[in-house]
Amino acid sequence: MKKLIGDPSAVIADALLGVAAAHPDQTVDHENRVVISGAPREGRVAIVSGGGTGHEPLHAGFVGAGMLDAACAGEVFTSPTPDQMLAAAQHVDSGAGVLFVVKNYTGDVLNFEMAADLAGDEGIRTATVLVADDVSVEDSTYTAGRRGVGTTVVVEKVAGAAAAEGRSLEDVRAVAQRVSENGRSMGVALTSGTVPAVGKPSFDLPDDEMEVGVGIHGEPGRRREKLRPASEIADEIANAIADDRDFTGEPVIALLSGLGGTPQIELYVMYGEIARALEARGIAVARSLVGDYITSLDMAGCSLTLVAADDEILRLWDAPVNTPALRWGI
Amino acid sequence: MKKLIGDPSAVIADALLGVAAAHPDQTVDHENRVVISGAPREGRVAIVSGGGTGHEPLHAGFVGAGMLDAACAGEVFTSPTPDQMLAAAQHVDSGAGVLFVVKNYTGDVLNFEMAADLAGDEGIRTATVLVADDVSVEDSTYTAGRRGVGTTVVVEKVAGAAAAEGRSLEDVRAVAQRVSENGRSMGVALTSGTVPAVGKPSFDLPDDEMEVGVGIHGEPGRRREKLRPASEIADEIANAIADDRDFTGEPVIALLSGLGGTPQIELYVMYGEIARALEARGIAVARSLVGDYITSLDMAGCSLTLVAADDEILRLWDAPVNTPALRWGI
Amino acid sequence: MGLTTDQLSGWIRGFAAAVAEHADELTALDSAIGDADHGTNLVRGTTAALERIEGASGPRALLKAVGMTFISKVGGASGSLYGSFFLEAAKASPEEGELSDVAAALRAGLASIVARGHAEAGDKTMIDALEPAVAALEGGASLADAASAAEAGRDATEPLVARKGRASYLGERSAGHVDPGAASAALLVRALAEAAA
Amino acid sequence: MGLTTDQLSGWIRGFAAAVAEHADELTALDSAIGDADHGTNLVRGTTAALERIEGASGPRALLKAVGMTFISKVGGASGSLYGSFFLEAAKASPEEGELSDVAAALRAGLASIVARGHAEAGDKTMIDALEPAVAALEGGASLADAASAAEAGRDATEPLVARKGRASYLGERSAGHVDPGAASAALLVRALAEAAA
Ligand SMILES: Nc1ncnc2c1ncn2[C@@H]1O[C@H](COP(=O)(O)OP(=O)(O)O)[C@@H](O)[C@H]1O
Ligand SMILES: Nc1ncnc2c1ncn2[C@@H]1O[C@H](COP(=O)(O)OP(=O)(O)O)[C@@H](O)[C@H]1O
Ligand SMILES: [Mg+2]
Ligand SMILES: [Mg+2]
Ligand SMILES: [Mg+2]
Ligand SMILES: [Mg+2]
Repeated sequence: MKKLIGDPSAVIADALLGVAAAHPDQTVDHENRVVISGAPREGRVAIVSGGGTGHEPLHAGFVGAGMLDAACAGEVFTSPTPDQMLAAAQHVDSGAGVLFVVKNYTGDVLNFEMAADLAGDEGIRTATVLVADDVSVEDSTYTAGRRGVGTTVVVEKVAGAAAAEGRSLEDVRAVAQRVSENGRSMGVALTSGTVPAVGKPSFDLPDDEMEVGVGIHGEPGRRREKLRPASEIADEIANAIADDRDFTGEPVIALLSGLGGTPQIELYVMYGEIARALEARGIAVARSLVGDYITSLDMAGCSLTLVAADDEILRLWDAPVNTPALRWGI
Repeated sequence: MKKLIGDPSAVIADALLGVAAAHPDQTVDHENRVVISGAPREGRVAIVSGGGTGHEPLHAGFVGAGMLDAACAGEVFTSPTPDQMLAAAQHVDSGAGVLFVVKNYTGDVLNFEMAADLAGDEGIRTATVLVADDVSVEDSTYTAGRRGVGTTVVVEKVAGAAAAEGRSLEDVRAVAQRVSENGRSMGVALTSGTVPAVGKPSFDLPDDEMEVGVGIHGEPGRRREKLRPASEIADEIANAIADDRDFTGEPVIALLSGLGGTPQIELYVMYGEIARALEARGIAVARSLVGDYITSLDMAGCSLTLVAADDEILRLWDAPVNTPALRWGI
Repeated sequence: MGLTTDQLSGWIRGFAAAVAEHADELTALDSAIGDADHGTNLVRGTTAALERIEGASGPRALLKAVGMTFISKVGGASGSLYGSFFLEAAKASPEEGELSDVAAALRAGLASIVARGHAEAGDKTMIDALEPAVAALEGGASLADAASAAEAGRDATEPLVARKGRASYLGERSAGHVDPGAASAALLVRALAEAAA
Repeated sequence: MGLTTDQLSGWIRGFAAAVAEHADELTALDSAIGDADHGTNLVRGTTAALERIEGASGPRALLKAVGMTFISKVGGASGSLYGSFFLEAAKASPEEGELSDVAAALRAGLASIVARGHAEAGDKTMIDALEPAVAALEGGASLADAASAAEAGRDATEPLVARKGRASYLGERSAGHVDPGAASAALLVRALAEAAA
């Protein structure tokens, strides 16, 4: 394992020291592993998210004015505990309630449920928006359902902007929910990531193969294929998304995220092909982001997310935001 | 080679298609491989940079209001040609002259020199600021001198802000030069990058070793060592920089850049250790950036840059900027 | 067949020891069809639990401490599910004296896993090891036989296609691997049998 | 010993062929102490040059076209340096007829490399191959002998510590490798000897 770390079991505590040093606008509750925004929130809804570590900048990189009020960091690829989520809610609630943004994984769902109960006991109102956007996973009521991936970034941005407008918890949740329902994602991996505590890649992948339909937790994908040129990969993921939901006739927010080990030059090559593939399907990209937004440690690969955006979502997307990983208008 | 690309010899043209699709604020001259800012520049100095491809977001990611007016993309790790630089200058000159920001590599220096001659022939005034900040290279008049690395980002930002204030070419050059002289950098690599046209890593590095004192062109470093914990690596690079120039008593801009294949969690672990190491040396960080800013394809590793900043440099650093990779205040 | 507080704390110590011994194996199982943290998660949980059960008086307090520790220290699916298991088992246990109806306590714990996780037998989860064990106890089997039933249940997860938990994301590719949670649950029941012996 | 325009264009074709044949080798040398692009750079330059010299009339126009092509198509250190070499060699060549003073033309080209790059013999650059070749010609040696001198100069770069170009960043570690530019320069002189033969 080649990583810029110290003791593998201290990687999260160590990274939070770096976050605290790099971002004086944020406060870090090191005991509970919660990163808290320095932006004012008197009287407005607070947005809290969290999940396993290893997906940076998600979530702590999106803590700041116009986006998240707090993020909880779990162990690597492990949902945080209800205690952490409760601490986050207590840090940021100012009476208007707290929206939990939860990615659909059994652990995250269960722990946020418990946290909501605990928060209720403490007199904090909470609501939850669940993100389950990965089209490579079958959508079935008999299973755990789809994973939550890239749409989370858009949900957090839009929810944060709605909260900044002073809207009610119900209102904020409603628009966040709309984003969640209108987002779809799909990812491919060229290499496996390595969990620091494990020390070796989660799976082996021959030099000429890739995993199609991967999530963000180092799990293998839906299937393994020969490595193909960027154009074919772009067609495959764009079509899988477009086949799952019709994105024509609506403005679309497109997010192409690296998975942690992929340099920008490759992401731009991919985005060129994605833009071509979407245009061929009659999909009009209104806003785009290309870079590392939701990652899986040092995995090489990328994921594409499309969110169909109505006028309100677009307006909230464009609203000012000031976080380490997403910033405009401020 | 596992990369999200098509034909390896077309990687730059393909990436520029992605840039054009992702950033409607920029214009791409595909023939000359020049990325041009959409920001107005009537009557003010224009800032032009460029270099080999493979260092993204440097330089095209810094094209936009308050930073670069244009960037030329050479082949991978190869300086652009004078024709490209001339085309860039012609695109953006509005009579007030053009500042070339040049990293100190023989190829870049020679080609920008020729471009300056050609621009002069076309009636375009140019000035040049050279960045040569890598302390791992001996500073000697008998050699090619130090490489230009991370300080380039700060030079481009500050020069762009000075140009935006409407200052003269001489003035803009002077402050850019001050940044250049007051910046120092050093990098370490855990893996070699792979040049697409070559298809295999530029050097082999055993699983338990690292290269200390690397540049951004896949060249091996000054020496090879056993891989060490982040704290020791941080001490080594922070001390190498601090031994080369005294940074105490001045506000410092600190930039910790990944080299392309390193995920953010590791960069934050490193930054925590860097912050500690700098504090121990009595160095006060006034502004910091942690992320991928100057990279070397998919190399794993990081580089640290410190720039001693006077009040004017800090003010220009804080001025609004709107580029794909650096944005605030707009 | 009542269990003393000492025996119950022996159970937790035995489970902790088994988890420590098999941590790499559990993580390897989770690498194949999950996210490579099940061993680390349980080591974290059992290590913390051992500190908290020191001097717990009575079965209920002891099991409750274990449940709270799992919930507050582990995270992930297993932290929440094993945490609920112990919390509900605690509620079905007496405050003082011996835990006499072990089957009822385990059933209560298992029921809360089902209630929280909405999985059923055959979904390729820890339930596939726990359900046959509890059913065996309810049918009058010994704890040792229950542990064997759990192990058989664990092994039976191998050919299954997962419908719950992360392994479900792999679809057909989840078949051919033992479920990590079923493997840890088999260790849990075996540790109980050994603590009672 | 004059060279016709045809022979000069044969030189460039021969150099292009040699570069194509040795591209991987040149890049491998550049991987060891540079940035792994010298072979690719020269293939790009010579391929483009072949297109531009079609029908060039006279030594000067031909060499100028090669120089301009290198400058506008290659980039990097070698594009600029080889480009200057050909441009200045062109200036020292007649517009029509034969290039009779080959040594003078090559000296002019080499001088411009030195003027631009500020390197001298022993700095571990292309100059270490070119300088002995030009000096040999100036001393009356044959082109074939000059090519051998270039090859000897190339080989002599192996133990040197680089003082110019990217290899200088490696300090002592640059010793033990042949300089890629010296290797391509030796191909250049050898191609000239063969075109003239
Ligand atoms: N809905 C569920 N019901 C019961 N058990 C589940 C459920 N989801 C997951 N599990 C169990 O949890 C185990 C995984 O635990 P662990 O790896 O610690 O958590 P995570 O999946 O969050 O990484 C699975 O192997 C499975 O046995
Ligand atoms: N200052 C210099 N003077 C003469 N030759 C040089 C100088 N700098 C570099 N070279 C030559 O250029 C070669 C490298 O060319 P190339 O790899 O194509 O360019 P780059 O170094 O820009 O990648 C070196 O091997 C060396 O022979
Ligand atoms: Mg997990
Ligand atoms: Mg080069
Ligand atoms: Mg797991
Ligand atoms: Mg080179």
